[in-house]
Amino acid sequence: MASVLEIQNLQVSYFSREVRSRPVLSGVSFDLMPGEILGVLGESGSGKSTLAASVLRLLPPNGQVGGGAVLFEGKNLLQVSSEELRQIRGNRIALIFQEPSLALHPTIRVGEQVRRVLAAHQSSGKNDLDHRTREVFNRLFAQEADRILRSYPHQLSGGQRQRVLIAQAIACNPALVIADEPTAALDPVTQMEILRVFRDLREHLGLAMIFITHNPALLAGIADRILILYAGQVVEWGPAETALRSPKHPYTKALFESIPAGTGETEKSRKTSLPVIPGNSSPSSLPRKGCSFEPRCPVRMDVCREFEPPLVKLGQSHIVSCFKYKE
Amino acid sequence: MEPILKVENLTKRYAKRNSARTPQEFLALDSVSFAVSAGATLAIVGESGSGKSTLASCIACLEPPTAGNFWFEGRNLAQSAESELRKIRPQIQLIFPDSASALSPRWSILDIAVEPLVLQGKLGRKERNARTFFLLERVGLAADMAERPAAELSGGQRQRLAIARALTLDPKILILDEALSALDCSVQAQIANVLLELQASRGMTFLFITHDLTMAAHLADEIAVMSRGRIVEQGPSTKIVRNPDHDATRQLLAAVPRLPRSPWPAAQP
Amino acid sequence: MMRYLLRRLAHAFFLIIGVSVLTFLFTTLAPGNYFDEMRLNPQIAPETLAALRAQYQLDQPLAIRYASWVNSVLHGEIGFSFAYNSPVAPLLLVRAKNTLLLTLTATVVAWAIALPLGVWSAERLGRLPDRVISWSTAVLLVIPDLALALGLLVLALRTGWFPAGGMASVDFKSLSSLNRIRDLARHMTLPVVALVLSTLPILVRHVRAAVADVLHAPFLLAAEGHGIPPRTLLYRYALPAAANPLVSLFGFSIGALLSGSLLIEVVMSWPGLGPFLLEAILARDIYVVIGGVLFSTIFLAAGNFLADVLLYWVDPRIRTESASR
Amino acid sequence: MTRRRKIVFWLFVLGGLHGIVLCAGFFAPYDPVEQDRINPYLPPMHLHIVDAEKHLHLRPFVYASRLRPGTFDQYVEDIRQTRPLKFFVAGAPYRLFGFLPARLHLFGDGKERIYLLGTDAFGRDQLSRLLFGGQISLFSGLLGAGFTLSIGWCIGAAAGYYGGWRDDMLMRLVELFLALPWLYLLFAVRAFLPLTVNPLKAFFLIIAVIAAVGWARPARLVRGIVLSAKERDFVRAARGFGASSFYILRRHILPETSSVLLTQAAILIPQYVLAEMTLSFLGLGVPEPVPSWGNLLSNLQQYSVLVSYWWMYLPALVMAPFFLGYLGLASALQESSDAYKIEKRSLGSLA
Repeated sequence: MASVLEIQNLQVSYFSREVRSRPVLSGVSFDLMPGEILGVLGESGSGKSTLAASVLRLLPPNGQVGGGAVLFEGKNLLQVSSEELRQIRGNRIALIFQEPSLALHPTIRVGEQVRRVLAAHQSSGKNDLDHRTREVFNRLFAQEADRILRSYPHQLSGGQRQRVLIAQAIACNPALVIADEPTAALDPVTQMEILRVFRDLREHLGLAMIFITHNPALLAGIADRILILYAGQVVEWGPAETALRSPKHPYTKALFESIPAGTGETEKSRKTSLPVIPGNSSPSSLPRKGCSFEPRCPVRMDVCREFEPPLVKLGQSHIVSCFKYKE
Repeated sequence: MEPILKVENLTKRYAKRNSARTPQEFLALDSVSFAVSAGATLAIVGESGSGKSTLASCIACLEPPTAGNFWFEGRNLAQSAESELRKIRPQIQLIFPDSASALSPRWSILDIAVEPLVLQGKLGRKERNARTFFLLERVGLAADMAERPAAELSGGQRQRLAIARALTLDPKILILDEALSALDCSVQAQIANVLLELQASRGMTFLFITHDLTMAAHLADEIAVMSRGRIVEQGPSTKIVRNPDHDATRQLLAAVPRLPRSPWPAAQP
Repeated sequence: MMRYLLRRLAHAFFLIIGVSVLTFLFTTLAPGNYFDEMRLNPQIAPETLAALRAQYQLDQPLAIRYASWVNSVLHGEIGFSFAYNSPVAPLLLVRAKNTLLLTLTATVVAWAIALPLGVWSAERLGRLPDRVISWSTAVLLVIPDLALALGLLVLALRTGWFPAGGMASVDFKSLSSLNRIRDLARHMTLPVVALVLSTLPILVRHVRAAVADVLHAPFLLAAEGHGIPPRTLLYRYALPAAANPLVSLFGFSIGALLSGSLLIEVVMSWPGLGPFLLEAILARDIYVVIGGVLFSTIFLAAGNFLADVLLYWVDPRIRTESASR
Repeated sequence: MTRRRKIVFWLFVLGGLHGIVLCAGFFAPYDPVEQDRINPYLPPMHLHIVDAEKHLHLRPFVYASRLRPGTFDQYVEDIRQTRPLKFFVAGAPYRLFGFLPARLHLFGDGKERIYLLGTDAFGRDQLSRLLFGGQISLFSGLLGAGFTLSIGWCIGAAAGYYGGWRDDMLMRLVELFLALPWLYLLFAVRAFLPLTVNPLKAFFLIIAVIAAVGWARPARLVRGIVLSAKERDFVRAARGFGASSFYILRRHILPETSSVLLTQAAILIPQYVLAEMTLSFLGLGVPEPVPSWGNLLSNLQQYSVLVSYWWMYLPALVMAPFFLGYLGLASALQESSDAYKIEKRSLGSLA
């Protein structure tokens, strides 16, 4: 089966006054099958949001793609004309932003905002647009779809706004939805509701999705495969079940171990110090040799300091970037 | 043992006045009562809007409660005068949820961390700085960063700085208002460890305010669940997360995302 | 809707009252009055002066004078001019009409230029056209209004392209109505140009800043990510969002133009409130001064009210907030 | 250029310009009120270093002016009479900085007079009047802005910090003052002051009038900042360390308002110089014979002067470099907050 999206060796850097060029993504490659949900896991500074923005060429003015390709339905999105790109944005690939309070226009009714996304890509009549808009709202809001449709963003709760963002994204039946931390701004109960919406959409629409988050626990039950980013590089990429249950890369392992047990907490484990990754992940601006996780790695070897680790295939589709697994 | 902090029927009402001048009242805290013994950790868990942050401000003496009393080391702070509160406040320190706004962005790290000691005015410059450097290192901030502006720090580093600053006063109670929520998992764990060490070595009392039951269950001896300004359930933390009694607690528990855990491979690969 | 408008209207009304009290207080505190000049004249008997002072209630306490002034306002007189020996209202109305004509024309022209220019500049933020506009507005900004008006006057006098002052030619009465309009337009050109040039740089800069602000807002990036076409993005997303600051700027611009017209009317001898007010100040004709300030406040309050109505129309946040109250 | 460098640059420019005006007595060759009745409306003399016989002179010189034959107000250069400029000469006595008695002038000529910018109706040297006039105009702008900002800051800070009914009352007052077209208000306030006063009194009256009118806008700005700063977490944290209100105002809130105050100053000073000019131009400000930029222009109200003697128009342009300096400073000061905003914006949309 052909993949929906294939990213090959993507390089992105940011420029600033102080630092001439700071790499944010280096050599990121992966692909996405139709109907597949890929969970992208990374902590702040890992480049996960840059990944989302660079697929649709929405980088800030100081961001620049240094190389690689983003292949979508046979076209390299990094090279298509801006009009062609516009027709793909929102129509074939849709983006869901992190902050629902910032991503909606404050003085336009939310129904109209969804309708305009439809109007931007379909040349159908007024009635048809209205009908389509209503349909999308009915899908996302069990009750009061009509009232919400006529509301302004400031009249809605955080969860409702997030649903409107989702409505905008799925309005044109895109082949791919990229959700950048769609629940980070919500409190836990609302977050659960929105996750349920995503599960529901996946069942009914069968669209492919990239779900970006910093919280590994959110990916359980949502993602088919998981891609773990560290300092702008892919460190591990594999089926969700295996990657979450038995991660292989030292970083992923350490990251998962540092999460407290929650309900599994016992009187004995309580108030004991958690296993942590020493140091902090703020990437040094100097390009350095070797594995980027090496300075913090509990199992580092001499070779890690000198060379970049190869991508090692562990199973059917489980890939780890670490010397430990090299035969 | 006599509790270090005892809260009884604490109530806070806000008059929401809009320009139409029709006063609307909003009950942020509704007869909240609890007690914490010295050296223990009480977690207060609830959804956003449940009144957790108001509780934090009231106990830190930054906002007067509308009704009710609370005692710190036997002294009723709800009835104390402002001049008295100014002397008490250093002993009850609050760590804010948004570390960026809790540190004045233009000051250097050292200036920020040393501010409480300057205000106390008891120590000379040398002793002040020495003590501050000691505490900065204690929470994991390198002393060579001291001259840099706080704006350059990462979220985790800023929160460490806020904790170090509070520690300079040697407070008896540390209130952590969503202090870990905005941080990455690995950074949360690092700071949680710092907190645990502090408690073990100094016998500090924590009021851990959060919406994250997982971290609450790990750090706290007891958990109190808040909903709509009231404490709806309170008990030992393992009990709360395993056998919740109240619907609000169950709802919060259901909302906790979980990693599928298998027996962890103990040996390194 | 009605409640909001009524509230804004009441607000404007109270402002006008407040301003009238304030000016009344200031001007009547002034040492010296119209009749002081007469005192120096030996031909007028002190008794006559005292009688005159009594007639115009200048010997009464402040509160009573204010009350009788309010009374005369209610009767449509707005006090009495000593110099013209007539009620103030008819005198002011003629001048106020001229000022209004000038200010309104200037407002329309200034906005008609500033809006497209500011938007165009904001769209090209930091690029050459934007820099050119920034520099030219800076140049206009550093030339004082007075220099601008005088310079234009020199131009008119030297070239004879435009009449150098006044509002109508001497033979105005004998002209056909079409020619009258043309004559008026010729006389208006210079003061309007001076007024527009003095406010234009501020307007352009603020429009540019407001639109540039919105163009960098996250919701615009989001809309771009949804494939909204660039035209729609500018006209139907950015401009409505920038409407709020722009409407506030509109209210401000009316005040600025009113103040500006005061000076330009004097320089270009436009028979508006400006020269009249100046004359009244020099003659200590206090009720004319008070009336003039009152009129200008009414204009400004009307302008602000208009801005409030516009704001209600463009910003749903105000609409829904006032509905829920 | 970085922001800091821009600010320093513009401060330097402004410092230089103000320095010249401050030392007007030194740079001006004559006393500004000294009349030369036989030379009214003399056009500016041009500086030469090459004379009519193509001889190069090391010392710049001017030609004397004489009436064009057959006219009574047209002057031409009299190439027979050269008047070399002498530098650092003793001349008319003046007081440096207003109190140090001095006689030293940058240039001059012992006997014959040199008018680099021409003369006015009384044959007074335009250059000297311009320089001394600047002292009145600029000083009133600076003092006016100083008073305005002090009043505005106190009222704004009080309203913002104490809140409640004090805030309500003060803000009503602010709205009242903001609702007035400010020039009209200036007129109204000026109307209640005596019409003919001595120059010094007039000068202080103008400043008082300007300050009385202008305090409302800065007060509202300061209040807004204080109001938001008061609720910032680091201010609350400082209270938590046992800080007093005074400490918080001094260490946390005052610095927050400083950038706004500076920017406001850079905007208000030229505006107030202009206000002084307008009042004096209309005859409501500093009276003759003391020069100010406004009353230097007032005789341009006669069309004949405006058309015939172009150099009388120069005072209108002389403040352009000052305004440019203040504009540059204001935009450099504002740039910092802009850059911060843009940075925050791009982070907010991508993080």
